[in-house]
Order: sequence, then structure tokens, then C-alpha cells
Amino acid sequence: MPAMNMIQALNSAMDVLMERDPAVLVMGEDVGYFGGVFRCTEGLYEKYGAHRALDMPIAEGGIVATAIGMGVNGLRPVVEIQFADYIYPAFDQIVSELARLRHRSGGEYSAPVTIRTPCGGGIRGGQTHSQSPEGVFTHVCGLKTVMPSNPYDAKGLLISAIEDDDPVIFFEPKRIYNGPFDGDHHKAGQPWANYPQGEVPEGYYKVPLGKAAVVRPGSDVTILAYGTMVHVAAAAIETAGIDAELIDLRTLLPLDTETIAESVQKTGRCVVIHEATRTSGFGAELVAEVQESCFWHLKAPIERVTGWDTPYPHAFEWEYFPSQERIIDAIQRTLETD
Amino acid sequence: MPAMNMIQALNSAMDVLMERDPAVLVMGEDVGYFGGVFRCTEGLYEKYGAHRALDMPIAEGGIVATAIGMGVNGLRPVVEIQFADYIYPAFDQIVSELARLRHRSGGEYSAPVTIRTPCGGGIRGGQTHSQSPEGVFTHVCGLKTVMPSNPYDAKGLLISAIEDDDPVIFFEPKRIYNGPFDGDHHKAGQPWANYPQGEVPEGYYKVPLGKAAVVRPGSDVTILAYGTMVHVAAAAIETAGIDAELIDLRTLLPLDTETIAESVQKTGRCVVIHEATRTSGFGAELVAEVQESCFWHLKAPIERVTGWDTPYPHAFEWEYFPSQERIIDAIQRTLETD
Amino acid sequence: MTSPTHAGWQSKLYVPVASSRPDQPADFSKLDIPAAGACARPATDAAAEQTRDLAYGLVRVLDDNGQACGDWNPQLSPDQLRQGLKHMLAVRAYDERMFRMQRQGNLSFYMKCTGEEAVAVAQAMALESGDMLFPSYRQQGLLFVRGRPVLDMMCHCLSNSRDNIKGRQLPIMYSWKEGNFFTISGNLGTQISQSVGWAMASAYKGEDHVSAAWVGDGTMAAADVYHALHFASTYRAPALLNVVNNQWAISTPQSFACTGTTFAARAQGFSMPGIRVDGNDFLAVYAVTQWAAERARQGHGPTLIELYTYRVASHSTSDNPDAYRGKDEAAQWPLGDPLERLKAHLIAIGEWDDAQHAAVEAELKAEMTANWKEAIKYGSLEEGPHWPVSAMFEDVFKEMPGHLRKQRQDLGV
Amino acid sequence: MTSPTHAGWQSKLYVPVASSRPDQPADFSKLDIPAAGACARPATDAAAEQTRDLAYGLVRVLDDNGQACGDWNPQLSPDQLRQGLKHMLAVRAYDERMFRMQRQGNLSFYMKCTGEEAVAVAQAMALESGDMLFPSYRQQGLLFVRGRPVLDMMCHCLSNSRDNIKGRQLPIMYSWKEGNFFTISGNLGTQISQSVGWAMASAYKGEDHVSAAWVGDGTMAAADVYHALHFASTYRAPALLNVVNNQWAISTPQSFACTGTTFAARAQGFSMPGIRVDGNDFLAVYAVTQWAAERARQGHGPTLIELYTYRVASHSTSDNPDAYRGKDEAAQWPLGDPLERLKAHLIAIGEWDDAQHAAVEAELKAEMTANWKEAIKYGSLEEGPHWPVSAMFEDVFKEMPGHLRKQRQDLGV
Ligand SMILES: Cc1ncc(C[n+]2csc(CCOP(=O)(O)OP(=O)(O)O)c2C)c(N)n1
Ligand SMILES: Cc1ncc(C[n+]2csc(CCOP(=O)(O)OP(=O)(O)O)c2C)c(N)n1
Ligand SMILES: [Mg+2]
Ligand SMILES: [Mg+2]
Repeated sequence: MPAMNMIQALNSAMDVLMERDPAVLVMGEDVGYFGGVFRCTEGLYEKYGAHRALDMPIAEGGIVATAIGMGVNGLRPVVEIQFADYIYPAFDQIVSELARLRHRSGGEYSAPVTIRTPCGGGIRGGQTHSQSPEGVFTHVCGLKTVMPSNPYDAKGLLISAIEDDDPVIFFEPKRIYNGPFDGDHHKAGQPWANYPQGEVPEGYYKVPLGKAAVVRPGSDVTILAYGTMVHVAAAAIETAGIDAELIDLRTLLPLDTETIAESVQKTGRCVVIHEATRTSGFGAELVAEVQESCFWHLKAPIERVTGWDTPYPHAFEWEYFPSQERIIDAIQRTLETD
Repeated sequence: MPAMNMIQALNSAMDVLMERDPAVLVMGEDVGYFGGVFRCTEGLYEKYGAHRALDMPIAEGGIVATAIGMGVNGLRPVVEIQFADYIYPAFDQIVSELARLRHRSGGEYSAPVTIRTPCGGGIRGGQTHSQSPEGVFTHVCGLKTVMPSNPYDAKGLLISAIEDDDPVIFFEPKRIYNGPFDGDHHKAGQPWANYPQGEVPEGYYKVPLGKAAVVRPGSDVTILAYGTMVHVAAAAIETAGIDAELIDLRTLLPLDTETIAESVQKTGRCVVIHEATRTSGFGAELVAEVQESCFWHLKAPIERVTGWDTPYPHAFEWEYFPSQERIIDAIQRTLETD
Repeated sequence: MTSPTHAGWQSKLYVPVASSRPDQPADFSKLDIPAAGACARPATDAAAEQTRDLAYGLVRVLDDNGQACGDWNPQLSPDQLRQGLKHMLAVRAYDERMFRMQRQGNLSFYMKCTGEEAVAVAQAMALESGDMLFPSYRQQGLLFVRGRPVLDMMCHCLSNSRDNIKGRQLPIMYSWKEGNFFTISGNLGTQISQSVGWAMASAYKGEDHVSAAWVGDGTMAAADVYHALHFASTYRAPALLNVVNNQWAISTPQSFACTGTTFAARAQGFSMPGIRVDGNDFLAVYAVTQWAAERARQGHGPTLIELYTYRVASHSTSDNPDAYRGKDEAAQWPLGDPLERLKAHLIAIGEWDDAQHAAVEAELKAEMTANWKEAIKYGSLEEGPHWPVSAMFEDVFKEMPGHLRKQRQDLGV
Repeated sequence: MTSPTHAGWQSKLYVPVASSRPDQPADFSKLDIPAAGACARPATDAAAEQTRDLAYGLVRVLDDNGQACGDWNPQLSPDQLRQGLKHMLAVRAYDERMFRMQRQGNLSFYMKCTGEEAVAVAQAMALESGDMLFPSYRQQGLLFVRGRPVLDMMCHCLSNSRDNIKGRQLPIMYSWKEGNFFTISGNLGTQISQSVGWAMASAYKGEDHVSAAWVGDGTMAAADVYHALHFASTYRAPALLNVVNNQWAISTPQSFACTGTTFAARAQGFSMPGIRVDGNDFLAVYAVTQWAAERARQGHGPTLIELYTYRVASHSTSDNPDAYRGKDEAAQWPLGDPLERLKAHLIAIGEWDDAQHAAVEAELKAEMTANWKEAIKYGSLEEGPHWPVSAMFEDVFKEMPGHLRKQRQDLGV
């Protein structure tokens, strides 16, 4: 099986579907001739033409609106928003239109639009190239929200997303495009080729939406994470030598509540991790959900390890980014009790 | 003291401050000559002129951007977004700009903009005149989020909001503009004049931001609510004859965590109520917060009573709207345990 | 609070005003109305620059004597003309009935298009059935032309058990896929940019269908309009972008949206023809729409059409225009009533008379009554029956996910 | 998945192309360059319609022989001209130095404005110090004219302990209140509509200050630009809305944003003058800016200025233009280099020579080196020192609320 980094895996997902279905096209800023600022659409312009790897003006709201209209007219657009930080100009179109089309028309209309967007920090991108806005989208009914943590999942989930007849917001943690990141920025990163999840089939396969993955089974505490934080959490668990069960959510909505409940009911403890700011982040929903489904099993307060409630900083990136240390502290706090 | 409904109280807040400070102006769609579709700015055009009760084109993003520029240039704009459902076109300006100005400029710039907007359902307004998007704004650092539940608070909180040097999103539950609503739409509503909270001083006074109100002390369970749901919850408590402590949050961010923790540590049970959709709503944050601060006192899972995860319906408004019955059921579930 | 609290500022801020307000006489003196037939009709493949004058003119075909004049005369047959008139009369009869039903408490809300009937009716007639319509809330006429049963429209407005959109939206927020009529959004403007994407997909698939979208004058300020102009122009989308300038946006006069020129003038900045047309002139509206559709189908790209008209009724049943505009303004509107004007034309050419007119009116009135009586049998918002409550949880997603199933169970439905 | 999977669609969708791409020769043949002095200069109170031609022309003052020609010649003194040249040279020296420092790993990011120096320098010189600047990220020249110490700019770019914005933003996202230079946003376009609000407040307070904002050609698609045009026009705000058309938006040619005409042409649809100016002609840029500022101060409202120029360097240090544009395109750019052109003019009028030029260049280079050495003493992004970590929690709100105090404590700072 070929080794792919996450960029190549995403590219391959789009390529495979464009090959199979002329209704699939990719569109966004710099995605055509140039192949995307992160190169995720490289080669698609040459292979499928300017109208299927479609460069677009810098108007995220216009791009999403256009994709909605295309989706209504039988196409299956895959939109790239250059950075998740720039998804807000499209917010109204996503929330008021894309998400509600099917429902408000009594099922008459819908638009199978996938919105891909690189998110998250750890790349010295400052406050406008580092945000993690996923939580907000999980509050909008009618959207599915996905965030993969490795190339294999990225390709399989993106194929599922594009083929899904509902709109999907597909967040790509850019910090791990080229290789996993354990939170230690002093260490040289390893490419995905060195990891089993970097082995990605060339052809068509799916990873289903709505199913979490148990990355590491364990019995003492359940760790819920997604995207880059899966790797930071895994390293923290390793470093601290804790028998934690690490769950990679993969899809935030619909959430795999069964896998989560089963785990927490077993371990009785839970730590929730994300890069996004804390207050009203997706971690809040996870805590609420877990305490509802597992209250009688809980042996300690559920802990949240998150970004702080500040704009994403430039100079203090590593003080902001949830570190192994903060994760270990949180795990240990939950373990202290009995 | 004169009796005022919430519309008059809000109007009075703006009037009092426009009188005191030439930097205060109100702006938005139909707010000038006409005085607003809900009449909240009635009379201000005649009294202060077209430039201080400023009609604006239908472009919420443009309105907020303009207000930001004015705020930077020494004015203190009070923006009306005609319905909270139409705040999304301004989302980028609010999230990427208004909320972050002070931080990203190292404190050099800021804009003391207040955004007032009628929210919530119960008025047969369908999906585009009934939404409760407050939760999303509490995830955005740099914004304060407020929702009053009665005329006295509305005026005092709005004065605090306008005078606050940080941006404030001020949600007005339109269902209770004219009188409280206990969730029973068959009953004829009573005007605010019949209630003590409808007694509102004519002049200047403040209700501080960040302070919740204990509406009804009690010892068996803590109910957290805001806006219209305060009244529905109060009626439910009454109907069911439960010794519940009802807290009206008033400000969602900064949240009055002390008042909440004190109450839940006393009662050991908690029910969280809002009209907004459930998943990742502000209720999730409240649950997370309470289980973090009060875990060892909790005798039952914290319950959420919320709108369903669907667009706000027209025909099924009363099946969607959190009813007394659903609230009572939730309270009773929390009381069943020990 | 650190604002300067000294007074003494002398504002220089310009704020637009209305041409009249209550207790002022209506003032349309600034309206420059060219004679019918005065505007030239360019070829449908003309370069945008060559159409510039049309953005500042006003295409008119029907003159004050009911005669059709000039290049823009679409040369419709008497049958077509009678058909158009009947559709407009039907729309008006429908509006009257529904407005009354709202006032009697049977509907939660209603919006009339009185005085603007020619816009939707003539435009729909000039388009083909495969063309896709992205209406705002004041183009109910489109549905009449496309043949939607009035009964279905009423059932929607009643949110009853036969509402095709399952009680999910306010009255008048129609959706009708069979008729290529898009689901109306309560959010202003959002659909005009979507319509451009639809048109681009049509071109992408090599099809000949065009899209048509409508926004009001007030909505011309919305960002989505700019996206529509921008993207339509960039990709030469086969799209008709229509601005219904009915002079008012609730209480706000068009001076707040029009920025001192015409709306049609905005098109030139995007290399796109912008055409201003007398929106109360059925023939002119038909002709301009036909021109733009032909141009789009030929691959010459989009057109912005400004339909100059007047909102005779209140904004909606929640609105009272007496509070913000002169009572006589509608009566003073110099472009007349679209129904009267087409009627006069048909009479002038000897193809219609008052008796026929009265008969059709009576027939339509009866038809509306009959339909209403039938519709209300299927229920109403306050009394039901509605769709089963469980329908609320459907269509959020194509397949209902677990958390919604659970919520549905929690509600016990 | 229900999409049609049959092939056989024959796309008719038009997609713009670049005038050249790698391995193609540069092609500026479509660029129509009027002679210097050819455009007339209207009075500053001219009606917008009377300025229409300027939207399609190109205001130029400096001819190929270094002579200043025509009505638009701003008649600057030799001292002013030399000052302008020195500022531009300083900007270029600064850019060179910072770019190299980024390549050596000292900065996380950098963006040059090479070839566009005249835009910010001439415009800032034509404005008054009380006028408020809302720049995009390529107008570092404004800071040089307004006299910001280079040391402070460098300290910001290093995110060090002396960074006036406390390490909170990427390099080049300057903020400088003392100089009425607004805090730069990473989000394109957002500030142009804010600038209109600022200008409206100036009028509200009865003041004479104008605002000036800058966006790139690519950013002309953003909704905020439309809001800016719309609101500025509606309220006749004293605002200068500048489009720096440097032909590229990262890899996307201006054909995706320009919709087949000029950017300046967009203004006419808002009853606003739109003026296209040779952005590499210091004198022309100065003159047009002066005209628009005077017009605004006189109460005649906003102007849209399209500065026609070329992005010589890469988009940013994260970009490699060789992948998407011809290597020789910059060299083929027909409007030359703004520094060379002003230098030639000064020499032509006998007010400058090569030796003086070389001396200034050397001096500036030394100045940049000295400043850099000083700046780096205050720390750098990777090595520190920075502001104390606790600064991260400050300025989110004016006063730190409890939850942030608690988070700060949790972090132990
Ligand atoms: C985004 C958005 N903002 C505000 C509103 C509230 N609103 C509904 S209709 C209307 C006026 C629209 O005027 P116009 O576009 O001229 O259309 P008309 O009603 O005259 O047909 C307003 C402000 C809305 N529906 N959507
Ligand atoms: C809202 C938003 N969308 C996308 C981006 C990413 N981005 C940064 S610069 C750029 C190109 C801008 O081009 P242009 O406006 O022509 O300015 P130039 O860089 O040429 O000066 C893009 C797409 C952004 N910063 N903000
Ligand atoms: Mg209107
Ligand atoms: Mg550019």
C-alpha cells in the first residue's frame, strides 16, 4: 500500500470521486491552477479541467452560496475554505441555508456540499491561521461535522463526506498534514510514511461518518479527543504510563455516543481535550453528554483540557496549545479520587 | 414609579444615555423614522435627529462594520439587528473583528459597540423569526452576552451594556416584550404593568453585567434559566410545588459562576433550561461548569431541557418550545435519586 | 465609559430622506418617465457597454392610451395577453382572500404583492419551464403561471396536514420542486447568489436552462447580491438577477439602498447589462426578461433587471405603513396599476371588454373561495390537523441520526 | 449518493484564465496605457457621472522621459519629491532586510510590497496626520511616512518583549494608534467597511478628518467591499476606498475579481467617482489621493481609487510564485518600477543624481542593520524574551473577568 501524508490522502479521495462521478468538483480560492495553498487539490486541474478544479474569487460567502446552487442542480461540490479562520464570511449561507434546505423545503431540496477547511494551531500562524471553530457548527442542526486525525481516516472520511447527501463540514488539522504531532515542538517531526496510518489504499474505500475509533484501549480513564490532540493525548498517556482508553471521535456530529458511554461506564473517569477555546466549546457538549449517560459511573469530575479563552496567540502558542503536561495533570486529577 | 413593558424599558435606557452622551447613537434597519419594527427606538428620531437614530441599509455585516468604525472613532453605537436570526451575515465582523480588536492591537483599539437583537420563539414566527443563537457568542472570546427576563433588568442591563467599554451582544426575548409568558399559549397574557418587574425608574440606573439573580430561593434543586424560560420555569416550579431555587442568569458571559456553584452545592441537583437547540447550546457549558465546580455535591445527573435539534418549526411550535411539563419531568427525574 | 460627553458637535453626516412621509404630499417629481417606446432594444449579444443607457432609462412599451410601442414590444398574441391578465387577476384575488383570512385569524402571517403582479407573471411567462426560479416572498405570481394548484398554496399557508413542506415554515414561504420553484428563505438575499451557482451548474452540465432570482430594493444592500453579481459575471453564468424596486423596504425608502443612482447602474461595474424596466408594464417586463433569457441561453452571460414598481399594500400583515408613508402615495404612483394597464391594452386592441373582465374576476373570486373552503378542511395552524408531530424531526438529515431519534422518543412521538 | 454518474456532459462554463502562466511568455498586450497627462482632472466637486471616464482611463503624470505632465501634476516641491523617494527606498530596504531575516529563521512570516511602494508612500504623504488609515498588509509605507520608528516595527515583527501589540499577531500585522494607523486584520476586506463607519463618525462629530482604507484586487470580491461602497455612498462618508490592483491574489489572476472591466468602474453604480491611476507613478498617486481627500473634506463624499500596479515579489514568505506565473512577468510589467521612475524624474529636473541615490541606499541599509541589531536584543519569537505569558490573558476584555483569571492561574502565570 502506498504511503501518503494527509494532503496526499485528501487529494486521493477527491481524485477517486472525481474519476467516478462527473458531478463531483472542487472549488475555492487557489484550488485550481495552483492546486491549493496546502496543495490538497494538486493535479486535479490538469486532470479534470478548469471547470472541475475551479478557482474562485475571495468571497467565502459567495463560494458557499454558489456551491449550494450547484448542489441543488445535481452537482456534488467540494468547497475548500483556505483557512477555517475564514469560514465566518460564509456563516450565514452555511447556517441559514445549507443546513436548513432539506428541512425547510419538506425534503424537496437539498445540497450535498462538503466544506473542507484546514484548522487548528501549532504552526505559528497567529490568530487568523490557527482557529478551531468546529464547536459552533455542532450547534447547527442539519450539518455533519468531521475531523480526521490521520491520512487513512482522512481519505476514508472525506469519501464518505462527499458521498453523503447531507452537508458536511470537514475540518483538517493542518498541524498534522505531514506527520503526527505529539505537542513537543522542539522534536523533529516524523513523516506519515513512518506510521501505519500513513498507509493508504490508492482506490475507493470509506470510513463511516458517525463512528469513533478506540485508538488505545485502557481501563483507568477515558480520553476523548480529535484531530491533532489525539496524538498529543497518546503521547501524554505514554509519557505518564497511564492505562487510559483513548477515543478519537473522528465525527463530532453525529457523535458516536455509544462508544463513548461504553468506555466511560467502564473507566469511570473522563478527560476531554480540544484546541478550541474552552467556554462553550465542543468539550462542553462532550462533558454534558457524558455526565448524562454515565453519571452513576463517574468517579471524578470530567476534566476539560482546551485552548484558553483568548484569541489564538502568536508568541505564546505553546502556552496556549494544550500540552502533554496539562493533559497529564488533568488525567492525574481525575485519577486522584476514588 | 412608572410601569413599563420591556420595549418601553429598553427605549428608556437608550433615551437616558442619548440624553447624557452625544456619542451614543442607535442604528439599524427601520430604527430611525419608524422607530423599529418592535418600536424599541420609537421617538428617538424625533428627539435626537436622523443621524442619532440612524436608519440603515439591509446589510447586517455592513451595519456592524460601520458601528465598529464609529466605535473606534469615539462613538458608542447601539446597533439593532431586526431579528437574531439575521445576525449571521454580521458574524464575521462580530467574531473576527469586534471581539478581537482590543486584544490583537495590544489594547490600542477597541469599539464599545452594543448589539441589541430580539430573539427566541413562542410568537408563531417560524424558523427565521424565532432563533436563539446566544450560545455561539459565548464561545467567542472578547464578547459579553446578555439576556434579560423583565423590564427592570432590561433597562438596567442595557445601560450597563452601552456604557461597557467591551462589545456586548444583548439578546431580547421578544416573547416577553409585552408581558411574561409561562409557556401556556392558551392563557391570555398579562401586561408587565401587572408585575413588580414592570415598575421601572424613568432615569439612570444600572443592573451590573455578570451577576445572576436568584428569582426564587429553594433547597431541593437548582434551576438555571434566562430570558423567557425564567417565567416558564417559575410557573413549572409553582405548578409542581417543588422547592426549587430558580436562578436567572441575566448575563451568560461573564457567567456568575459563584451564584450558581453556591446554589448547586446547596441543592445537589440541577436543571438547565433554554429555548435554543440542545447540542452544543449554552446549556452544555452550564452542565460542564456545574459538574466541574459541584461534582462532589451532585446527587443526580444534571438535566437539560431545551429546544430540539431541529430548525425552529412553525406548526409544532408548542411541541418544540420547552414546556412546563417537560421542565417538571426533568426536575422530577433529578429528584427521584438520592 | 470614556466617551467625550461634551456636546457641541455639529453633525455633517448626510442621511437620506424619503420623498414623502405621513402628512406630506406624495412626491414623485424626481421620477423621470420616458415615453413608451423611447428606449432602443440592443441585440442580445451586445457588449455590456453598449447597453449602458438602459441602466438609466426605463424600458416601457405600453403608452397612456393602451397602445404597445417601440422595439421592445414583444408582439404577444391576444391569447397570451389574456392569459397574462388572468394570471394577474388570479394573483390579486388570491392575495385579497388570504389577507382577509389572516385578518380573521386563520393564518399566522401574509404578504401581498398588490401593484407588483406584472413582475412575477410576465417574467414567468417569458421563461421556460426548465428554468429555475429563486423567488423572494413577493413573487407568488410565478406559481400561478407555472400552474401550481391554489389549493396546495393555501394548504401550505395554513401549515395543515396537506402542507407540502410539513408545517415547517411561515405562510408564503412556498417550495415547489415540481415547478422548479425554489424553497423561499426568510433571510433576505441569500438565494440570489445560490441562483448563480445553479446557473453555473447548468452550464457545467452543458444544459440550456437559465436561473432567475428576485430581490427587493432594500435587499440590494445585502452582501449576497454582490456575490451574485460578482460570480455571475466572473463565470458568465446564465442567470437573470432581478431587483424588484417597489420603492420601500418596510419603512425604509429606496434612497437608503439606491445610493443616488439606479440599481440597474450597478451592473456596468461587472461588465453586465443592467436594464431598468417599468415594472407595471406587462409587455415591457415580458420583453426585457425574454431578452435577458435569450442572451443567457446564447452564452452571453447574466443580466441585472431592475423592475421599477410600487408596493401598494403594507409590507406584511404585521406592518402598518400609515406610520411611515403618505396615505395617498400609492394612488399618486405615476406608473399606474399593472392590471389596469394590460386590461386597457387588450380593450384598445379589441380583444377584451369590461364584461369579460368582470366575469373573470367573479370566477376567480369564486375559485378562491372554493379552494379556501377545501383547504381549511385539511386543517389550520391553530386548530390542526397538522402533519404528525414526528415530522418535526425528519428531514434535518436524510436519515435520522441517533440523537434525533432519541429526542423524538423523549417527546414521545 | 444519487448524483448522475453518466459522463457525456459537455461543459459550457466559462472560467477566466491568467494572461500568462509558467512557461508562457508574459502578456500585457491587453493593457491599454494612455500617455502621461492624457486624463483630464475634474473639479473636486464634480458630479460622479462627470468623472466616469476616469474609471476606464489610467491617470498618469510621469512620462517615459521622467517629465511630469498634464492637469494631474501635483506640483510637488523638490524636497517633497526627495522625501517621497527616500521613503520608498526605506520601505524597500526594510523589506529586503526583513525578508532575509525570515529566510534565516528569525521571523515566522513576512510580506514584501516590492513594486508597490508608491501606493502607500504617496498616499500617506497626500493625506493629513489626523486622517485615519485602515491598511491591508502591504502598505508598510504608510508607517514610514507617518514616522514610526523602524525599531518598533521590527520589534513587532519579532513578537518580542518590546512588541507594542504584545506578541499577539503575525509579523507585519502592525497597529500604531499614535500614528492613526489601524490594527491590521488577517481577514481580508473586513476593515474597508469599518473605515466607512470611522469616516461617518468624523462627519457626525463635525470634524474634517477623512479615512482611507486599502484592499487588494483579489479582495474586491469580499462582501465588506460592497458594504463599504454602499454605506459610504448612502451617507456620503468622507472616505477613500483604495484598491491596490497588483494583478495577483496569491495564485489567482485579477481576471477572477475584475469581472471583465476595471475595479474603478464599480464605483459608478454607487454614484461615486472611481479613478484608475498608474500605481507606479508617484505623482499620479499623490494627485489622485489629494483630489479624493479634498473632495471628501468638502463634503462631496467618497472616492474609489484603483491603483494599478504589480506584485513583484512572492505573495508572502510562504509562497512560491514560480509555480503559477511566468518568471519574467515582473520584468515585463509595462509600468516600470516606482522608485526608478521617481528617481528618473528627480534627475530629469536636476534635483537628484546617482551618487546621492547610492548614498541614501547605503545609509538606509546601514540604518536597517542597526535597527535590526537593536531589535533582536529585545528578543525574538523563538528565543524570547516575550511579554510575560500572563499578557496572553489581558485585553480580551478591558477588565479581566473571573473565568480568565482562573485560566491564567491554571496555567500558573
Ligand atoms: C437578512 C435579513 N435582514 C432583515 C430581514 C427583515 N426584513 C424582512 S423584509 C425586509 C424589507 C425588505 O425590503 P425589500 O428588499 O425592498 O423587499 P420588499 O419587502 O419591498 O418586497 C426586512 C428588513 C430579513 N428578512 N433578512
Ligand atoms: C477572508 C479571507 N479569505 C482568505 C484569506 C487568505 N488570503 C490571504 S492573502 C490572499 C490573497 C489576497 O489577494 P489581494 O487582495 O489581491 O492582495 P495582495 O496579496 O495581492 O496584496 C488570500 C486569499 C484571508 N486572509 N482572508
Ligand atoms: Mg422593496
Ligand atoms: Mg493582489
